[in-house]
Amino acid sequence: MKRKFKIFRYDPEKDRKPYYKEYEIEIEDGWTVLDALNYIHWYVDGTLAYRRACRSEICGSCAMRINGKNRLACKTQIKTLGKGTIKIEPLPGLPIIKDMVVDMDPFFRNLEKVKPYFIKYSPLPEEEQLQTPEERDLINEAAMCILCGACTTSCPSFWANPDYLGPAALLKAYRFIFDSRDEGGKERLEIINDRNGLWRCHAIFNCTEACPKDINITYYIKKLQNLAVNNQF
Amino acid sequence: MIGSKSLVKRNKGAMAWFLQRLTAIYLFVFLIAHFVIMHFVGSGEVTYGTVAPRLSSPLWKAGDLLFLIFALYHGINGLWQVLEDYIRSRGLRLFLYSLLLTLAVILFTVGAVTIFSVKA
Amino acid sequence: MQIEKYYHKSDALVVGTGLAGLRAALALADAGIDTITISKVYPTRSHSVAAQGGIAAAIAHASDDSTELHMWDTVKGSDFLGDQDAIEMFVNEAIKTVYEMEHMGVVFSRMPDGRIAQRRFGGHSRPRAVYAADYTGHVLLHTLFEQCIKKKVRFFNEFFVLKLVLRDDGVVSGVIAWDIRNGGLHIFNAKATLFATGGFGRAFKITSNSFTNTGDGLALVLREGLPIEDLEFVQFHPTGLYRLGILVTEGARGEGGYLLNGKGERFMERYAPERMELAPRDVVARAEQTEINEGRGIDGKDYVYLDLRHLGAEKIKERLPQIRELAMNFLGVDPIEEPIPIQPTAHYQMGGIPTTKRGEVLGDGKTEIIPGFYAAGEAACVSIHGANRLGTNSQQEAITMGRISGQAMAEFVKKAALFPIPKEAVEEAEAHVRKYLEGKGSVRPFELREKLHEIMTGKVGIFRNEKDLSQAVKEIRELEEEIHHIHVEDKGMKFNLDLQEALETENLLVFSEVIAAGALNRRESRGAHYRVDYPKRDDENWLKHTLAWKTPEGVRFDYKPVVITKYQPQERKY
Amino acid sequence: MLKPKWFYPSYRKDVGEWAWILHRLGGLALMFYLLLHIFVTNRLAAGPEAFNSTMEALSTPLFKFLEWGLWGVILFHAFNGIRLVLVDFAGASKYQKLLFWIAFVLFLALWIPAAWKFFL
Repeated sequence: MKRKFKIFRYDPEKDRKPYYKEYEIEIEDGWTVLDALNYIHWYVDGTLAYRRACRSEICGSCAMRINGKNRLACKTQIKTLGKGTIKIEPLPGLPIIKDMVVDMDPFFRNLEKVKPYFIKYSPLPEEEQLQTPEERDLINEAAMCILCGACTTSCPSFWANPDYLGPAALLKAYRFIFDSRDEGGKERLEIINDRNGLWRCHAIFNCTEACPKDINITYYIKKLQNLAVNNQF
Repeated sequence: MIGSKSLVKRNKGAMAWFLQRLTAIYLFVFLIAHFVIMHFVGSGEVTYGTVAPRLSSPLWKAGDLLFLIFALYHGINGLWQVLEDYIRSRGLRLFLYSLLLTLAVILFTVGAVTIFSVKA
Repeated sequence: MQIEKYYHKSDALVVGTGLAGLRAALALADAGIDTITISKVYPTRSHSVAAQGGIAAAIAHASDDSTELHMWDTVKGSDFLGDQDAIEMFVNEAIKTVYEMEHMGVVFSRMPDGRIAQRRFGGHSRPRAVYAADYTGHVLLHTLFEQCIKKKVRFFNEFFVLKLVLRDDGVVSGVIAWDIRNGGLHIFNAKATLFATGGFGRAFKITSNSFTNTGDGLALVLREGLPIEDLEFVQFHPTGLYRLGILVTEGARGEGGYLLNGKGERFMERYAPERMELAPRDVVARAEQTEINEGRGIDGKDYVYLDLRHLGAEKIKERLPQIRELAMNFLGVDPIEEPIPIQPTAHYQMGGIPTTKRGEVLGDGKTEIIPGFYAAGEAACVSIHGANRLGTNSQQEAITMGRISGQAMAEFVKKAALFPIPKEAVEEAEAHVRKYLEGKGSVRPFELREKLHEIMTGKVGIFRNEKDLSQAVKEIRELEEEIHHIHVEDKGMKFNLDLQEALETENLLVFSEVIAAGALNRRESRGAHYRVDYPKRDDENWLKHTLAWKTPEGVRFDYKPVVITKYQPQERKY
Repeated sequence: MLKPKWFYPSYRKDVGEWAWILHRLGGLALMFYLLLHIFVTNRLAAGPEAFNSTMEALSTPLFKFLEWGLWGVILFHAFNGIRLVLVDFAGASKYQKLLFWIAFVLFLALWIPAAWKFFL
């Protein structure tokens, strides 16, 4: 079956401004968007640039905007995209390096702001710290985050204001604040309880819609907001 | 995991977020009642004669005052939230914040004068 | 064309940011050593992230267990080719590793009393796999990444290493890398360098490995005239999604999944009556391939079924959520209602850069330590896995050996001097890139790769024979000639994926010849290496490690004895 | 430094983003109306004649139509506001789409039929 792809192209060394280029290729049943990009790169246009690694929905490299919405290319079956031309663009809101490749550094810098690591002050036991399955369930979904950036770059608050920590960083904060073993919750809450933190979330749900791991990110941000408010009293 | 009662001292938006929602609930009830009274029961005619008697009762005065405060809070804070989304510079944020605050004070004064001066 | 050069200095250099690399970087940072890590990708994209099933340690939570049993299982699993001194150290350190990772905040699955849960895995006689549902590698990698952020490790992400700097005096003093994002050569000068560059799955057509697993570390080492150990042992994972090779964790069988052939039989009865589906991977993969070859695949095609239906919806959703998601998305099959079509997939390299138990690389493969050069993880061969690795031992090895090598490096760095990088090395690396950027060939990188895939999967696969292997060696050598006529379409400096693929393809070719030649050379069947023409294990002649060097005339071999301490080789039955 | 962008109109919008856009625009409109309203009602303080003449001037069909529009804006903002409060405090994130459609239906049901009351 033939399918048309309209792909965002921009090479700062050659192009004065971005443009879209159309490719029509023969696709096979079961192909994902990543398969199509690989095919184009290998057989049609070697200058096409994009990121990919695991091709099994877990590394988070190939997040891009497909038909207007952020998704993982390796997870998106072409047959789910309707009949028309498939439009492929880089993630919005981040500087473009080339074609679908964006600079993820601002994303990771925001992540680093929330102390995204386990903090323990009291002495550790010889063996493991105990945690019941119920306590673990609280953070199970949040720990599934693959840091692909689809959520943060889908957020209108982040587009307008890149100082906003963004859903991914807040989710990471949740993952530690609600971890029964962690002791850095207070200092983390101090960081995210900020005008560029928690309170820039307006429940738009774009992050939740975009998350390739189906994490209800908004739900967890709401839990953090409630926690921060409770701490005011 | 943090206890739910440890104190975060400086207000960095938590209370504004909370109050925005608290005032919303009052506004929801009051505004719908207001519209129903103004447009759905009675003649729908708005004259001094129909409005003033109601507004001069102390209970309505209290409700109106609360509405004025809450609506202004909700509106100004909402506007401020929108501006904060798009304005990143600290200086400009401060300037706009004072501008909104001034506007709130003016509107409150005008509104309060209305509420207290209405006589039947 | 102008190629900019940038110089960096540090005490320690870690190439690769998977589990082994990050754990080493963390050990170095803990010791207060200034550390740089270099990676082709952002650290969380490293292929360790895709490990699913678990990490082995005899913490005996789910049964009686002991390090002796873990050791015995590993030795037996390795088909007695594993070095027993290394394995003994490994199984003891493994327990420490699990608790250490837990202390860093890993969200392991738990038992109702709050202790870490364990499950069964192939080749292990006890439920020994510590896990986090079916994304264990993901939580381990992210946790190590987080800890490295905490310790302020310096990351150089998206750099492609072109050259390992092995000086004439036999000292390794750093690497030279290409900045993928902006172009330009970066010269990293360090007192000690660790290679944690991962595996080579991408040499094969059907593989569970990431696009990035092109065995670059092996190629760099071979190019410097250093040997590689036991590369002919390639693990084929029994359960890759049909046609795609995407991994379906062995944990699926550990939880009780069955393998069914076209007749609906649990065919493992005939191959491993006792352990059934939980026999080691080499045994199960061969059994599957035999069923398929003998026409008992599903509808006579080249796949069999992994049946999880009897586990019930709840268990599948709780313990194997990712597997369900992958099967549904890629094959349109919900494991709760239908069996999953699977086939063997190239998964892991047992061999690698020969190292000591402290991660020091051996220049002659035997005793001579190269100052300042370390290797860990899949890229290295300590030999813990021998001829066949047991599931869950690899993540454990990556982290444990990462830590041990990192600590060894820290000790070394404190006493060592910084040796400069010779000018010639930089020139060589530059020429290497220019060859592609300025060349005017006609062969596209991927054409070569596809040819290589056909050779490796067709002739160097699960079942091997003299004729195919000698043909494969010949054909790979021909492909190595073609690399000089390669045509890179993209001539730009910014994120040149075409250039990267060309460089990777060349790397694939460099070591693929060693795999094929090694397989041709080893005239016996042991572990994952199965010769149809020599179907028996031959301890008399082949109970030894292969060491292989690249020479212009072909691959040169030497051997070293297997370290046997506690367990004498015996027949391997499951 | 990362360049902010006000908005990506081409980003595929789901109900959540539509709700946010409408809520925000409605909020801005309501803030503007509140400002007018406070000044207009202030005519009450100026006595019956002043107030009645102002009200008369404002009873043209155009103003009736605008008032009906205002009622719509208030209804949408109010019901979507309740949806947001439920999401914020009642953990209703998983049901946000359903809640949106409930809010939307309530808004239409109370707005469209109300037209006759405003225009009569």
